[in-house]
Amino acid sequence: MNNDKHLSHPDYKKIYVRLLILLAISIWGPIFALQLDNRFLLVSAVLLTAFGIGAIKAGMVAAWFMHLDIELRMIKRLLVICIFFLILLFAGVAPDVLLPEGQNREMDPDYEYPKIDNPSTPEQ
Amino acid sequence: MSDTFQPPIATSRTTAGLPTSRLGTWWVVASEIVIFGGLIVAFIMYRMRHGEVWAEQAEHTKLYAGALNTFVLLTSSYFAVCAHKAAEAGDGKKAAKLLVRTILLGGVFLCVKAYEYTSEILAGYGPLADLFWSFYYTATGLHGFHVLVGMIILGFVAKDAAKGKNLHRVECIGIYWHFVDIVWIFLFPLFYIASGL
Amino acid sequence: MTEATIDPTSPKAPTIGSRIRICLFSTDHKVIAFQYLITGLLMAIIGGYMAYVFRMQLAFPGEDVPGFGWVSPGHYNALVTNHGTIMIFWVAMPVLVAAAGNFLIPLMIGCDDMVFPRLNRLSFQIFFLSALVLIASLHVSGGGFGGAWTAYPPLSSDPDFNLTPLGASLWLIAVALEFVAFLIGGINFVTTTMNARAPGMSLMRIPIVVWMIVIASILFMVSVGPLIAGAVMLLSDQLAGTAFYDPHNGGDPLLWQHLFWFFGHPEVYVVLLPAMGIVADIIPVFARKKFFGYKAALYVTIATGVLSFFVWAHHQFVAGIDPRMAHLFTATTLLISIPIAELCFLYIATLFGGSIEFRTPMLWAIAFLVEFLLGGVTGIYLGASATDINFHDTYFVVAHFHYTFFPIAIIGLFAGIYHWFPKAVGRHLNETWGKIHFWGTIVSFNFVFIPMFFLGLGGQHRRIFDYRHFPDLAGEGFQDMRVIATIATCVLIAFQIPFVINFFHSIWKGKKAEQNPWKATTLEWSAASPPPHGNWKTLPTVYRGPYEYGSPDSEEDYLPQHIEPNT
Amino acid sequence: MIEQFIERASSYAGDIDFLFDLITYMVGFWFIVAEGALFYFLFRFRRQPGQPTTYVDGTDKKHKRWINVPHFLIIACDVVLIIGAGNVWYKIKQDLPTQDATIGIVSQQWAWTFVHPGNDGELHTDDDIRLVDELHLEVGKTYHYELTSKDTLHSFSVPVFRLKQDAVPGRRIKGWFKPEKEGVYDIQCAEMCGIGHGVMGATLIIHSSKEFDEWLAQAGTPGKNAKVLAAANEKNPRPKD
Repeated sequence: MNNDKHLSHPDYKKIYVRLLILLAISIWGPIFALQLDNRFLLVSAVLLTAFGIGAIKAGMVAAWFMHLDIELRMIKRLLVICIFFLILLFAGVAPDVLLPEGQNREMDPDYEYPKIDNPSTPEQ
Repeated sequence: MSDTFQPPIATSRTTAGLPTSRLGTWWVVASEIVIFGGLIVAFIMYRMRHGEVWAEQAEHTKLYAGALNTFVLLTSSYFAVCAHKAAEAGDGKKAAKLLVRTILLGGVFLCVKAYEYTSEILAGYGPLADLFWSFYYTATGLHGFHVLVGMIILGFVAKDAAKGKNLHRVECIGIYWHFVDIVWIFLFPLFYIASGL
Repeated sequence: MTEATIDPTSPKAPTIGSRIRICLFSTDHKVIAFQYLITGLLMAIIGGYMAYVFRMQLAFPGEDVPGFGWVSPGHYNALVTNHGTIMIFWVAMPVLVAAAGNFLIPLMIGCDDMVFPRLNRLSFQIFFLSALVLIASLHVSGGGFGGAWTAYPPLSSDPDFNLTPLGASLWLIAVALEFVAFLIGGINFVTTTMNARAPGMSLMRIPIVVWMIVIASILFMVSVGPLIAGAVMLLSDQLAGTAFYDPHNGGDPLLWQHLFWFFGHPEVYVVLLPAMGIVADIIPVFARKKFFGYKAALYVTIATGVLSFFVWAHHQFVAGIDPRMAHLFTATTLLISIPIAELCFLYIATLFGGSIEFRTPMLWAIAFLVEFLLGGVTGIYLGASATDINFHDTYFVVAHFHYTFFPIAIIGLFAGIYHWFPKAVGRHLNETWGKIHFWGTIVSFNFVFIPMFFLGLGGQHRRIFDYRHFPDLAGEGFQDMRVIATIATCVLIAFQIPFVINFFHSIWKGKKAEQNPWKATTLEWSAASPPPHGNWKTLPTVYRGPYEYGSPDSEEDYLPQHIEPNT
Repeated sequence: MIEQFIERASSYAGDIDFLFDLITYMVGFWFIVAEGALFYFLFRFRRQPGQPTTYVDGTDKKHKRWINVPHFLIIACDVVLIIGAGNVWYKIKQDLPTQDATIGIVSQQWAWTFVHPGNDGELHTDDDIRLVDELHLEVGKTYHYELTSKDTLHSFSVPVFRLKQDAVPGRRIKGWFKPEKEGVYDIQCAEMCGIGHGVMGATLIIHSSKEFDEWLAQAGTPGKNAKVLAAANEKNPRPKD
């Protein structure tokens, strides 16, 4: 059982530099993307650069810094199961919390948000 | 008591194929995933429900402060993993030195956070200004608390590592620290980048 | 691996100082299990007292309750709220998951302690603190929290609505601390079972109770996370005035309900599984039968655990969720009856062809099956969305979940205590007193909750301090049922006194127990009674599965796990 | 079976009672089978001298059949119940038939306000009749309701209708009922709503169409419905607090 000693370490400096490049893309990507005219392109570009690259960065940190790439399959499954149940939570709750309206159900106008008399920009 | 404490034989067994300390750390990470995950799931649902109202609020977060913090955490993670490499090579002194750098960068992270909080609150965006800001302070505050706890544990591990003791703990605290880093990698686009939508 | 022998700690005469140190700082898993057990039983006394007070109020409304006094509506709400909270989080959880897990896991998988003994101690200390905070929450100004154990906002989040600003926050802090304690404890259980098993203890040789406690810990760990986040949000709503659940400012009360039940439903199985495991381990011993379908039991347990995450919204059918979602959750809820029914069938099948001896642990284990079946089948009415419209928040629900929780938390607990007491203490409990305790408890229990089914059919809703305000419910017939339930509650509580006396008497004066009094096969019976710190002088090795009763390979009718095969 | 404990007063109460009976027969069967087998085994295989135990581990196909067959039968029962429950649920909560009038129900700590649309049949107009803790309905008419809450969660529960629906602040929830039996019944709040939860009841009065017209004529002017209330109280007196 030699799993607790890693035989070789990847070149961490190279991974680190790549992470920084991705970081730069994820910062400035959305800023450029916001100039786009097409709403659909804009949204997908922002989501892709912000969250897509975020996911890649997270994956790189998990794989090489946390050594998930050579970790037991059991551990990977454990983490995937946790994320699966979060997605399940989202799927089950979204019809009620994400969508304000539903079948035989609508918003009560007495509970408007944001309140009209309370502008969202606070006074200085 | 603790100096006479002898770990039981159970702790040194590895039936599952990996050291107990690392296995335990993974379970901690798994339970943290669902805690942060619950908060993030709630945030995403509200964010999509109040799209335009919240987009306007999100414009006021400090993108470059957040970006700087991402950079700081990535760098600290880099040092943490280098410390792990050094610890595995048996070089406790070098590992401790690298861990101290990680702690210092954690401190920088918290300082930037403090600057952000102060300027946001002074600009009128306190935790009660809007539900968006309640989420912002809760999520980043919970994350900041984890950074703080991580720094304290890192301190103990570094102290031991400098004496060449408990070197296996360098990897465990590293896993935790990288996890905190990953949480930030997701909080950063959620609160700072995707503000225009 | 160097684990040939353990150096037993040098025997010294215990002084008062060392005894206190053991109480406060011991890392021995058996001591911690005992601490959990005693704390849980003490909390059960508090919870039982609360039940007594509000049952008396319901049977004789408006009159002073002996031992409490006049019950105001605020008192009543606080009593039912904290009765529920205590019985689930401070009785069922510590005794079934923590005490049973701490005591059984290291002994049953053959190691000397938990893998993180100091974390284990920390877990108990946080748990104990949470119990103190909860008790404190009952005595602050404004009174204890009275917003039901589900703590639905906005009632729970806004002091203007619940009128108990301090009580509500302390209650929530106590619950959150309790979660943290069991998260730490659960991680310890899972890691221990995964990594510290004795040589030869392969996955399919682990006793079912250990499997079930571990699965329960995993269920707890995965489901509680979102609720911890939700509790942070609720606490900040209460204390700072944020609007996470405030519909005036963009929040949504339904979010808490979902987070709560996403945890709350798996939580049912978190406490159910250890109790089922205890019963699964007792039945083979006294029926002298190998467990029928070990692998099948394991797989259906896992299936139950996974399915339990898909059913949570059946608690919210009429709570304002989208009605289309109800069909989905009805389907999953009714489907979960399949693995649970199969589990019960396996237990019954284990009895077939056995040689059943009715000692007290076996009586409790059988009573668990008999009573739990009724609790299980009445759940179908509530899982089916349409009948739930009628039964939601009525006494039918109360009767149903007491028919599940009472077998789980009380009957399962007593089954475990009567079974493992000789191992833990080294002395036997008195059989006669045990049987008196058993029959008194079981018979009166049915008289408490059967009337509640009928009250529920009559439309009696929950958490009402005085039904004279509802003309349809104030009639003589219904009131008689309430009185029957109340008298039975008092009898039920009175019949616990023989147990308390028996318990403490037997600790010091009971008949000495030999190493393996029940002739059982699992590993814990190969240690001395009581096991010393470190459990074994030489840690055992395992050669076979856990339930080899009536094995053809043995001259006696059982073959313990640690005995080397002859060939 | 429920109707022996409480009356049926709505068009769909019978559906729920039927579903209840159906479930009772199904689970009753399984309950009796399981308990019967359990007690039979306990008696048959009690410890007797000279009767050894058997070694059965449950992996044999012949033995597994005893678990598998009930297993599939239960799945069949479940499917029947899922379809049955889904149908009744659809009828009560999803599919709203055309209404004769819409009732507004406002819940708050700790009272119910029922807004009857008045003569014009339209809600939110000047001739709305607002009554606290008192709901007047005409037998045989189909009503929609719009349920809102002013503060915390409440639950509009009418046992004789077999109807229950939580009121959620921030939401306006719609549903329907059709009273089919005259009488005076309870309305409950079935969701914990604070210290006054135990007294948050209301009276449901279902009139014949003649009585209802009389009530409507009187209630149009404030203070005139005292007579109807007095009659209702006489029929079903409330206890003195």
